[in-house]
Formats: sequence, structure tokens, C-alpha cells
Amino acid sequence: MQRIGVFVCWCGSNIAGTVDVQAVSDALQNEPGVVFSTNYQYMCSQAGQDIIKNAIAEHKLTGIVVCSCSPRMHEATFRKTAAAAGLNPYMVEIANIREQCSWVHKDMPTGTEKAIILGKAAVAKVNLNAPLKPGESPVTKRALVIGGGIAGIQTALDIAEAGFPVDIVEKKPTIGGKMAQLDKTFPTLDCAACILTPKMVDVAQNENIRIFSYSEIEEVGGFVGNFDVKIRKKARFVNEDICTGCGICTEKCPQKKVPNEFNLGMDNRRAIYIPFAQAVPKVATIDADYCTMLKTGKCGVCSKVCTAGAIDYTQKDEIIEEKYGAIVAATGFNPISMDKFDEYAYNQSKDVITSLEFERLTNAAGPSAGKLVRPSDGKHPHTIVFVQCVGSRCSACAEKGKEYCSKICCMYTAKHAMLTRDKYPDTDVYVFYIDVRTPGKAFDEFYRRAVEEYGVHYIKGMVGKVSPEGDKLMVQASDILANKQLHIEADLVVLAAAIEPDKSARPLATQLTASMDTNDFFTEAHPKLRPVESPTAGVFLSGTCQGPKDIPETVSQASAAAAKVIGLLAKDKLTGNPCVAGSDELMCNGCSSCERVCPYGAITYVDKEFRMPDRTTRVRRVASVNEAVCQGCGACTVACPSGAMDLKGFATKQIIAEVDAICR
Amino acid sequence: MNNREETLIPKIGVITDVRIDTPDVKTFRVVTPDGKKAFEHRPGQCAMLSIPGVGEAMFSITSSPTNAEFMEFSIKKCGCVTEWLHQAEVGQQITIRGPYGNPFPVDDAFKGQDLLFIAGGIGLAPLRSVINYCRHYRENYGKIDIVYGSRSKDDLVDYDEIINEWVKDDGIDVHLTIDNEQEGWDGHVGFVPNYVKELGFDTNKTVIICGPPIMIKFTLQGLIEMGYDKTQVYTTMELRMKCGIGKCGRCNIGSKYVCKDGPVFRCDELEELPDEY
Amino acid sequence: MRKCSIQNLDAVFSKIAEEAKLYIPQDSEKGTDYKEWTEGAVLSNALNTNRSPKDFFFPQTENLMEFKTSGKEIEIIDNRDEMEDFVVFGVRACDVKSFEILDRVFLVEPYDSYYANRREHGVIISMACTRPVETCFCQTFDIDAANPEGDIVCHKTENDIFFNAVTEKGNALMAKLEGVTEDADSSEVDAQIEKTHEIMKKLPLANLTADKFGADKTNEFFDAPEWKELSQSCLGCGTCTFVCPTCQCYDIKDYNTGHGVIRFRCWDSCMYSDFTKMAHGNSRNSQLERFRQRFMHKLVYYPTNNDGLFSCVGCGRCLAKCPISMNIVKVMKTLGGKDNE
Amino acid sequence: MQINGEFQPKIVAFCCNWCSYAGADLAGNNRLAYPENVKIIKVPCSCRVNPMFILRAFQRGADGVILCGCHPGDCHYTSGNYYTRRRMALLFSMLNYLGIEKERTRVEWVSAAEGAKFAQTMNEFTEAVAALGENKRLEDLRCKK
Amino acid sequence: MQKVTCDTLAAKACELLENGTVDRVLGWKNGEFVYDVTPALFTTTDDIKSEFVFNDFCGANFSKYLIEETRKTESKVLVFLKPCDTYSFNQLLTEHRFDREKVYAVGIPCEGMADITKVKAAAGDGITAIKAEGENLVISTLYDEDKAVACADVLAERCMVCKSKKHVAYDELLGEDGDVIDSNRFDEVEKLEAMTEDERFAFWQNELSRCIRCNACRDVCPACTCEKCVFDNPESSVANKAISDSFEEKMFHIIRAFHVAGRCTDCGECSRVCPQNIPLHLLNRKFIKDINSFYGEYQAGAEAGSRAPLVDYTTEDIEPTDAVLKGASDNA
Repeated sequence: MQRIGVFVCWCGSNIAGTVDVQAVSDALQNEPGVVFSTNYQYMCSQAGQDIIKNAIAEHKLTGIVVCSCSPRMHEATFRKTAAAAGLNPYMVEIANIREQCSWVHKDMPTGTEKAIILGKAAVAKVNLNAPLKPGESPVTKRALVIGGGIAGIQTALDIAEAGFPVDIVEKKPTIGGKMAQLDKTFPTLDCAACILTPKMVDVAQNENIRIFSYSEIEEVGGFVGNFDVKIRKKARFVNEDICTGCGICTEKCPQKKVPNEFNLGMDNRRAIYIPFAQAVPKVATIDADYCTMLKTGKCGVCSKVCTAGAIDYTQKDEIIEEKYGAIVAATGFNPISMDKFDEYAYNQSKDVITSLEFERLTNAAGPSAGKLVRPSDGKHPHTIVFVQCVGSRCSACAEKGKEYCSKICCMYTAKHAMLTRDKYPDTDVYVFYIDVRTPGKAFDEFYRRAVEEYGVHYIKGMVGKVSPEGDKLMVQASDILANKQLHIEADLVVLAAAIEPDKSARPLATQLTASMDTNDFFTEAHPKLRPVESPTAGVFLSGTCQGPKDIPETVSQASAAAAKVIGLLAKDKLTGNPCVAGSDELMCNGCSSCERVCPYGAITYVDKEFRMPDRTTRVRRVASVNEAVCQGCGACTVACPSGAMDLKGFATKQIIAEVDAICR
Repeated sequence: MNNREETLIPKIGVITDVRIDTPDVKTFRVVTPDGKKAFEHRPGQCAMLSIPGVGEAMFSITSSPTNAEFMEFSIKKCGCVTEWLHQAEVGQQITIRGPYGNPFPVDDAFKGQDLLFIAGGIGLAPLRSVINYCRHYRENYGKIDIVYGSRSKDDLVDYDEIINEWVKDDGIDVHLTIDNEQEGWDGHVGFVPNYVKELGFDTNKTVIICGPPIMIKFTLQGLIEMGYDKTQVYTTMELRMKCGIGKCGRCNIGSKYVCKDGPVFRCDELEELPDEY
Repeated sequence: MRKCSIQNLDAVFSKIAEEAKLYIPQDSEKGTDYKEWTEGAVLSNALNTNRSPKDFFFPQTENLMEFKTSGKEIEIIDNRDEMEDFVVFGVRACDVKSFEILDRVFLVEPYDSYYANRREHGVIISMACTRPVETCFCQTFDIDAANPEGDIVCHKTENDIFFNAVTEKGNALMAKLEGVTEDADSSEVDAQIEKTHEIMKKLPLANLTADKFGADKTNEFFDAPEWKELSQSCLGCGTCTFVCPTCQCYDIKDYNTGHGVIRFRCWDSCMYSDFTKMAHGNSRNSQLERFRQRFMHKLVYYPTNNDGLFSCVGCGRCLAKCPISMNIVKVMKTLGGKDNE
Repeated sequence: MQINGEFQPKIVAFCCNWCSYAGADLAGNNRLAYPENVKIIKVPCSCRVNPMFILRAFQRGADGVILCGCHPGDCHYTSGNYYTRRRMALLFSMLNYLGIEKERTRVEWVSAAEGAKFAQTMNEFTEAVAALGENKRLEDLRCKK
Repeated sequence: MQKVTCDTLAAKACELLENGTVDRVLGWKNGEFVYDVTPALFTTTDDIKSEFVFNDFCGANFSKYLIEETRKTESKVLVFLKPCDTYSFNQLLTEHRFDREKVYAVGIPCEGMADITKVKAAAGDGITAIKAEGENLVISTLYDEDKAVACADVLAERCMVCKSKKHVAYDELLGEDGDVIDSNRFDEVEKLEAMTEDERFAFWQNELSRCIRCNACRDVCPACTCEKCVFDNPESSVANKAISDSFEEKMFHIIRAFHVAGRCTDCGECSRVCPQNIPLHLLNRKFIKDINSFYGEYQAGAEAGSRAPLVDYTTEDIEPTDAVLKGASDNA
């Protein structure tokens, strides 16, 4: 018979407020197997844990039940406490009487009664617990970063700094991501390229980092410490090792009319191209959809002019298999498409642009070589209207846009307004906003300079309609503070479009078995306490793939993710999850039902000799579970008709005991 | 409702003392809640102990009927009921019913005879009640020899009673043996059947054997070689018993029910029965 | 001897029903079974019921007692409620004989009070057979199908039903049926008995004899080589033992209901592989041993302990219901030597 | 079980450790009330729930059983909830075929971010089961108080 | 009346015994009466000649015996398989339950086996002899004169809705192979589905309450081949030996049907052997019908190695709540 100790936590008033903790600990006192039952204000505090340790020693407890908050919060804490007191950490069960009882039921008597029942279920389960020892698996000392933006770069550099090899997989021909497309960065207005390019060069020169540009993730298998990943290196028809990046081919290529996605389609590029000057790796890429040589077989100019002879039309996609210990998702963001926002006439007029397109226009390497001109007729715009929260903070029932605030638009619009007023003092700049959010360091001072020093007209109100008339754009808006309607003739309208995760994030999450929220941002393991880890062990989150954030936050989160990866790769052995499946050979029929449902292929079959009662031996085919690969999902335990396959920690007997205790 | 005694409804017993004999054998002292013996029994008879929800099992009563205060059971841990009992603490209540089985013929066949008890391992438990009974009425019986062997020294059940009481009694020779060499043991080393052959008893004794089936088989062969006749040898059987009253139909060998016609059998009676066991 | 016309048999039934619960065999499209009599229930004239009437006295499951445990204390509750009287009508000769066989097991010291409690409150009204079928072989065990035993014996002729009270329980019940029955002589009944005996002689299994078997014949048949061939295709299911009116083996199990433990008794089958499974082994490991135990018990062991009375009544249920058509008749023919044919 | 007159159903909820259990916690964090008849059992994945557990819950007196798991595609073990979906589709269809009210059993996909949906589902389900009344068709009389 | 006669089978068995391909034959032997046929193992040719029987009552499905037979010796065993038996044969092969090399399977055509309860209903009681003549059976009984009954009228329910005369696994075929028949074997299930929930509950309560838990359905079922059944294993906390509450009979039959779901080949043996005549095949057929309508047509055992529906999935499967509605209203 087990000797069980029950510890009911008050959690200050969180539990004690709506659950009579004394009644709970008294009721659980005479449950079968319980020899000690008490309650205390803060079980997770040092004092609380000492109570547990002393009780274990004094009453020679073989199992403990803690009725407190969710196991997702403090199961690890209480397991460490038990281990410190010499008890096997898996002889601990948590009854969740806070999130799933005291916080959701206001009425004290019924809340107490439910807490007692949940306590009884935990006691019933601990009665059948067996001490478990987690298995160990080796750690591949290599990390994989998916996405080559500033987030991926920073994470890779930090991991490489700790001496671990890192691979970056970037689907574009070059790393750099969105930041490479920016002109200046707030609040210090230093040029984006100036702070990004050195980091890109560091990445290129760091012998610990390998860049797979123009590549995508094909398949991810395995588990933390032992991921095996297939990377598809798309054919760029240029041999990377030989190409010097001189760019002659990009000038001679006859196919000129390819929309340049680096400049968001505002100008054209050749079929063979280098996205921008500081591209890393500085290697040309042939766009298979437009290259006449690849389509029709007639041209080949680039291979003729290439001095190094790096062009190779026969290059095929290549699948590279590699083993990794940790994976970091840094897939970044994209502005949302403006198709659904026809009230701003984005598709009718070329002079209604998004902020990112505005960045390209003001960028020296942009389509207009840094001169702010109207994309329609190339004239200088005298009146510019910035419209905030386009597609952000929309109510749930509006079937378009996002419910959340995209966080960075207020600051970059203030930057655009200030730079425009500074460079072209004659232009009028209007900014229509709902709230201006400047939460960061030196953010508000930056915004006030834009208003006071540079005379930007900030108008609190919504833009109702933008209708192109002639070469002007009639902007109808309302000014809430002055409570009047405004009609402005604008030459240029800039929409601060909301940002959403990159389209490649959702399939990647399925591959990584990482969970996502309804907006396709990766869900973090815990919103406050573990923001850079995904619930899936070994998968980490870096940058805007986890939620909208500006560059300083992205970089700090990138380094945080790197720190976590380093923490993982520094270990030689990873203690696995002990709650894995196990098969009882005597009862196993060898029918392979379990092998077919196992998502990790952890079950193999061996022929085993059995001594029969009449002294003959018989060879039978029985299942055997590879405890390092098994993650303990339990699909096999239900597929097995005879119940031979059982799950340690969540055995059939234990769950049935819990059901009995609950329905008693 | 008729007032006849309810056979299947047990009485409540309280474990008043738990003595650890060997790593897998404990001796439990059981009395009724008001301190008395649950029922009277004869040497060699058994009782059904049970824990509600765990199961019921038949155990031979190892204390002698002459012991008035309590009943004792030496139980080896080998199944779910025994495992549960081994975790039970003093004061734990269990249910007990019996006595079942017909006893050793202490008042007729054994009277005035020289007795030779041969036991192996936990097999001593059923014989202990007979031995102590015979020691109590020492004058009715002739010379008593006890040959008892076990796997190792600390597997000898009831070791201290053997050393402090049995050895000191006159007219009782105790021969202990263990299967293989062990330091701290100066007694005989070897299997029980060979040890019996070595000692070479004269053949007018009545022999009572109890232990693992292999030991019974070889000891019996040895005795017959020494000139013993099957009618002089008694043994107790170990089969799955459920009702204990010869009705549930599973403990039979041939037409005989071990729980009702046994568990004590004379070897010639066993001979007639088919060797189903 | 009393009689009543078939038409007002319902009157007799309702009279009996006033005294005690009445069960009569009733037809359904899935076979015949004993159901409680209600107004307008039709008496089936099928030869045998699917389930034998053994269920009335030795039910498939029966709560023995209940335990309440709290901490270290145990409380035993015997929550059997008082058994009221009941009457079973239309029991055939073979089934009536099975009660006698069961009585010799359960009513012998040490005494089974659960069985006795039901047996005392039950009145058996047996019905003579007029149309035995090919699977009947009750005459092998010298049971007279035409003139069965029982508290009251009935004979159903063309348009009357004759009642002949035998035991005092029978007479007590007949006394209460005075109003609905009238006196009758037994000539018509004797004629019908004679006619049935004629038919009995023509049954395929008429000359099957069991005198090769009986008490103390264990060693003759125990090691017979034929067991291997007889038991080779047996599935080890419990059908033959559960439909058999004389199988008496039971298991005692505990069931934890969450607020107490119920100890109940349920039918068990010697054909099941875990029937004799112990903590350290099983004394009957192969299906051959289990198969042999079943028929040796019916034909040898039971007679040895009950002065020659066989424990089979020849009702033929196991012949009809065995999934692989292996049964006691085939065993008797194979082991009983060729002259048995 | 009666509390202040009207029938209080007993509901057993099997919640998968990665999504719906976290969703239940989130409902707690946001103080979204749902009836206390619901008691949650944590299982590693919804595919761990064996039809025997569901029938056992009904046997021991539950009036409704709900099984929550991650949204198909989100399962932490990639395919766990796909198997659950097949198994429960067949089981529920069979239970209904045997005449057991179909509102007594339900599967609901609740992600870790859907605290509100969890609370709302529990409210809905408890009302539906309360409307059905006590579980008379799958109960075990011995386990009744 | 079966097309292939008993002598052709006996001859084939003797031939294979003599030329040593097999050393024993799984066939039928006469039971006590003409309709009582016992599966038997023949080892010598004269046993076969004297006792081998094949008639309209050979309903037993031999594939389950092969599990034990192939474990006994290294040599081959000859087994006669009717078309529906071959599906069980394949399903057991998919589950590696016996060694294919140790079996020599001979496919035999089958015109449908008779159901003895129907024969008794048609001919009255006291059957002494049954002779097959042309398309009907001549039955002589104790009480009235011989009666001729058409075979078609006394066919077993599973043979009236026979799903396929095609042999899907054999080493050799006697007679030509038939083909899959799309019989209306789900009518009975649809009739039940059309009832209201209360009517269905009453129907099943009445049927299952007669169950005596004799395990015949489990021990004969070729898909139920566990080394130790979960209901016999005291460790499994669902051990159940007898019905002491109406719940337990439902539990046993629901869980058994669930365990064989997707693996049951609808061979009908469970209903044939049930001593209480409970239509157990209606439970398994319900699962088969649901699997077909939810996840596409699937016949267990159609080809060895196929992936049973319950150990497979697609990302677009039907949701359980809609499945219940679809399952119940497919025909309404």
C-alpha cells in the first residue's frame, strides 16, 4: 500500500478565495493510502517546498499529491522538490484546483466539492504510480535556423559564437529579410543597410555558419536532440562556389521585364539577378519562370558572358539530409495584402502605396534612387497622407484585417513623416491615426520631434474614402478631436498595412509539430515565462514569427532563442520523457496494429522464444518499443486490442482509477 | 432466512502481529476483533483469507490447535493476495473463513508412531501445526525427527522457534540443511532428498512430507528405496481452491476434491488418483 | 389426479399467479425461454428451453455479500432480501432430474445457503414429453421422459391437462387449485405414456448406454488415447457448460463499486483456460486436459462421489449448441466401445 | 445527483495535455466560468483515450463524456487527433446505433489559445446533457449510491 | 446443394497427402447427426476415405485453426477454404498470425450453407435424416413423412447476403472462381438505423440481455485472436467473466466489436455459434457500413497487407458529431 502525502495550496487567495482548503485537506485525509494531509499558503514557495520535504522524510512517504495550480506551471518544481527529498520525481501528481476549479467556479461549496473530487482522482492515480527513470538520448551538436532575416542572422551568430555549428535556411536567394528593404530605422534613424550588412558579412565569414540560400525545408523528423531534416536546395542554375558576384550577367541578360520583388514590383529586373548589392551570398540566381534559355532552350547569353563559367542550366533541385539538435523558427512577416481594402483605392491608383513600398521609394538603392516621387508620374508629391492601422485592430466580425495591433507602424510612420519633412520641407504631411503607440526607449521623444520640430499634421481620425480624381487623390477623413469632416487633395497616400506571419510558417509548424494560434503566429510554451520556446521540445522561436515586434525586440528575442539553443546543445545527454510506451511480451499478438499508428516509428518487431507450460519452446513475433524515439502519445495503447501495450505514467489502470474516483 | 451456519460468509480477522521470517515469507497472527480465535481447527487444516477487492486465497493454519489465543499463517509472497498481505500493517482487518480440508490423522494413524517430518522451504508452515501439536501431547507419540531444508539460511522459515524450542526438546532430532554453501552456516549443505538418504532412517516411522513438488517426488523415491511403504507417507497438496467446500469444481484430482478430501493425502491414495497434478 | 381443459389453463395460471410468481416457457422468434407469466401469455409447446431452469436455483451471477472498508476496518453486509415463493411450470423430465443432481452438490454439508434459500421457495410443475427429438437421450440415464418427477406432474393430452401432485409442496399448491380443476382418472394419461415410450424406442440415440462408465472407473478412461482426437478442435468456449442444466462449477469474484466491494458468485467453465490458473502455474494446461475433466466429471467423478448417479440428464442442449458439434454422446460412443452404437 | 432541486449531470472531460488542457488553463486565467459538473482528466494526447475509458465513465455514473484535443493538424504528436477522430466517429455512431443518446458524447478541438471556446463548449455541453437527464442507458446499477 | 462434391475434396486431400505436399488435412467429419459436422484433422488417407464429409452444413471457418496448427510442426497443413474464409485467411496474414509457407490452401466454391435452426423450423422436430437432392433437401423426421425443402429457403442469413464468391487467397482452386457480389447485406442495419433511439435501445436491450457470456463468439471469431483477451486478464481492470449488470453485456459486445472494427471480414461465424441466437453480426456490420460511408469502401482481408481503417487516417476525415448524424441518417 502506498504512503501518500497530500498538500493543498492556498495560492494566497487564488484558491483559498473560492475553495475551502481546510475542508479539502481534511476530506483527503481518509482516502485509501493517504497518511498525511496538510495545506499551506504557498506550496510552491521555499517554505512550502520545505513542508513537503520534511513530510516525506518524517512520514516515509512513497507518493505525494499537490492540490495547487496547473501542472503546466509547477509540476517540474514539485518534482524537483520530491527528488531533493529522495523520492522518485514521478511519484508526484498535481490536482489542478486553481485554473480548473477555484478560478472558474465562484460558489464556495460546489467549488470545494469539486476540488475534493479532483484531489481524490490524483490520490487514486498516485496509488498506482511506479517510480520512473527518464531515458537518455544523445544530442547532435548542430542547430538549424529557418529564415535568414535579422532574427535568423542574430540567432545564428550568437549560437556560432558559442562554438556550435549552425545552418541557416533562407528561401530567398540572399539573407537579410525585410530589414534589407528598409531605408532608415527608428528611433535613431541610422541606415538599415549600414547596421545589417556588417552582420550579414559576419554570417558569411563565420566558419561555424553554413548558409543554404534559395532553399526550403522539405521534411522534419525525429525529436529534440535528434532532428533529421531534409532541405531542398532549389536549383539557381549558377554554381555558387565559382560565381564571384561580378554582376556582368545581370546586365547582359536580354530578358528585362521581370518584376523586381525586392522593390515590391515597382521596377523590373533581369531573368538572372542579384537581389541587391550587399546580398550574401553574393551569387547570381536565374529565375526559372522568366529565363528564355530554360523555357525554350534558345539564349544562353549569361553563360557566354560569364568569365568564371559559373552558369549551369542543368542544375537540379538538391535534397540535403542533415541531423540537428535544435531548430529555430525565424520565418519573419509580410504586410497583409490590400486587396480587401478597396476603400483606399490601393488597386485603382498607383499613388496609393504601402509603407514598405514608401521605404523602397525613399531608399537610395530603391526604384527611384532615393528621390521621393509619385510612382504614377514620377513627380514630387506636395501633399502626403499617411493612414494608420490599415488592417490592424479590426474587430473580429469585420471579415478583413487582423484583430491585433501590428505594433511597429506608429513608429515607422513617424519616421517617414519626419524624414519627408526634413528632406522636402515644402511637402505637407498628414497622419490619420487612432492612437499613436510609442512604448519603447526614446520612442515618444522621437514622435514629439516629428510633431513639434517638423510640423507633421497628426489628426486623430479615420480616413473614410480615398478616390482618385485626375492626378490627385481626394482623401475624405474625419477629425474626431475637432469633430469635423476633412477633404484633402493628396498627391500620395501611404497605408500603414498590418503585418502577418510569412505564408511558409503554417506548413513548417505542421512539420515541426509546433502549435500555432488562430493568426498563424507560433504559440510560445508560456506567454510570460517561456516566450522564445515552442511547446514542442527542441523548437525555438525568434523574431516576428512569434508576434509583431520591432527590430530591437527581434534582436533581443533572437539572442534569447540562441541562449536557449546553446543551453540545449551544451548538454551531452538529454534526459528523455520517461512516460513512454512499453509492451507486455506475454500478451502481445505481434499483429502490427501499434507499429502502424506510431507517428515516430518507435515500434519494431522481434522474434522471441517463449517456454510453454508443456516444456516446449515456441518462437513468437512481439513488439519492442525504442524508448528514445517514443514520445508517449499513447496512440498504440488503444490500437492494441489485448492491452499488452501500456503507457508508463498514464497506464490504463491509472486512468481508469481516476475515472472511478471522479464518478464515485 | 435459515439459521444454519453461512458457509461462504467470512468472519472479520485482525492482524495483531507481523513477523518477517524470510525475505519473501511473513508470519501473520490473526484474531477476531474481540481478541479471540476465529474458529477451532485441527492440525493441517486450512483457512480462506481475503481482502475485499483484492481476492481470496487458501492458506494452511501454521499455529497448533493447542494455541488458544490466536491463529498464525506463514505466507510467501507470490500472488496478488499475498503481495497485498505483505504490505499490510498491524491492525489491518481481513476476512477469514474455515476450517477447511481434513486434518492429519494425529489422533488415530499417528498415535504412538515414530514421526518423521520432511519439509522444504515454505512447506514447513503446514507441518508446524502438527509438530507443535505433537510436542504438546508429547506422550502420545514416539520419536520425532524433523528434516528441514531451504534455499539459503535466511530462507529457513520460523528459524528461531526451531533453534530455541525444537532443538532443545528431548526426543526431537532436528536436521537442517541448505541448498548451497553460505558463510555463517556450519550445518549440513545439500538438497533435502539426498540428506534424507544420507541420514538413513529405519523404516517403521510415519513420514509427513510437504514442500515443492520436485522435492516431494525425489524424497518419495528415496524413501521407497529405503524400504518405506507408500501407506506410511503423508503429504499435503497445493492446488487452486476457490470455495473451499468441495463445490466449485476446480481443485479436483480425479474424483477427489483437494479442499474437501485433502489437502492431506496418504501417498497410496494419491497413487490411485490420476497423475493430473 | 386432477385435470382441466386446455381452454381454461389460463385460469389455472392466474390462480397460481395469485399464490406465487409463475414462470412458464414462452416462445419468441429467438427460441423459447422461461418468462414470468402475465395475462395472455401463451404457453410454448417447444420441447426444451434455450436456457435451462437451473438459473432459478443457481443463477448465472448472485451477490454473496458486500464489504464496506474505511481505513483498516471492514464491515460485512449480507444484503440478501427474503426470497418469495415462485412456481416454474412446464419443466421437462431431464431438467427436473438436474435439480436432484444439483441438490446432491449444494444441499450436502457444508451447506450452500444461497441455493437452499431458492430451492425451498421454488415449486416445480413438470410437463411430460410427448414429442422427444433426435438429440434426446434421457433414457440412457434411466429418466422416464413420459412420466417425470417434480412437485406436480402434468400430462398434456389432446384437449386436457392432467395434474398429479406428488410432494407435499405439490399437494399444497394443488389444494389451492381445487376451484379450477376437476377429478380425473389416469387412463388417457397412461395411454399417452405408452405412446411416448414407443416413440422413445425409435429415437436415434435410444440404445446409447452409459454402463461402461460410472463410479471408480477413473483409471480406465483417464489415459485413453481417444481424448486427443476428441478434443483437437474444441475452442475452449463456455457454451456447453453454460447451457448444461447440471454444470455446477462457479467462481467467486470481488467487484469494487466505488463505495464498497461486492463479492459475487458466477458460473465458471472448466473449459476456460484460466479455470485452474494459480499464482505459480496451472494444473490443466492443455485443452485436452480440460476437455477430459468435463466429461470425466459427468461420467465418472460425479458418480464416484454420488453413489453411481450420473451428472448428465441427456437433455441434448450441448449437442445442439456446441459450435463444433463435439459433445458427450460422441465421447460416450468413442470411449464406450463399439457395441454402444 | 440533485442540487437545489434540478438535476446536476456528472461530466467527465478528457483533455489533451498540449492543447485543450492549456485551453482549460487559459479559461481559468481569464476567469471564464463554466459549470463545476465538468471534471477534467489530463491525458498525453487525445489518442490515448480508449473507448473503454469512455464506457467506464458511463458505467461509474457519468452522464456525459467529452473528449478535447488539438485541432487536426496541430497535434503535438502530428497524427494523434486524426486517430481519435476516426475512433470516436465510429464509437459514437455505434453508441447511437445501440440507442444511447448522441448528445451524451462529444469531441471538441480546442487549441491552447481558445480559452473562451473551452468555457463556452463546457457550458453548452453541460446544458445539453442536463436536458437529457440522468444516464439511464449506460449505467451500472451496482455502482449507483 | 454444393457444386463441388465430397469425393472431389476427399480425392484432392488424399492426392496431396500421398505426394507429400502436406502431412495433415483440416477438414470436416460427421458429428452425431447428419447436420452436425465437426472440424477434424486427418493424417492418413483411409481416415479421409472413411470419415471425410462435405455437405450443406460445413459452415465452420478454418482460418483461425491455422494459428495453432502452423505452430505445431514444420510441415504444411492442407486447409479447404470457402470464399468468405479466404478473407479471414488474408486478414490473419496481414496480422502475421501464422506462417504462410506452412499452409497449403485449397479454395472450394460454395453455394451457401444451410442454417440448422431454419431447417428445424421448416421440417419440424425429430429430424432423423437429411438427403440433398438437386436444389432441395429431403428431410425425414420421427413424426411426419419426408419433406422436401428448397435449399434457398434454409440458407444461413450470412449466405443469403453473401458478399463474394471470389477466393482472395489460395494455392489451388477447385472449380472456377466466382466474383464479388454487391449484396444488400446492410438492409438489416439500415432497418435498425431507421428506428428511433428508444426503439433501438429496446431492441438491443432485449437481444443483449439474453447473453450468457459463454465467449463462443469471441473464441470462434478469426479476428479475435489475442493471446490473452483483455476481458480474461485480471490486471486489465475491465476483466469481466459474467454479466452481473446489464451494462456489462453492452460493454463486452461494444468493445469486442470495436476491437475487430476494420478487421472483421463479416464471415458471420459469431451469429452462427451464438447459443442464444443474438444477431451479433449486426454490430460488426454497423462498423463496416460506417467505415464504408465515412472512409470509403474497405473490405477487410481483400488483399493481405492492406492497412485497416482504424490504423490509418486522412487529414480530411469526417468529424465525430457529423459522423453520428451521417451514420444514423444514411438511409432516412
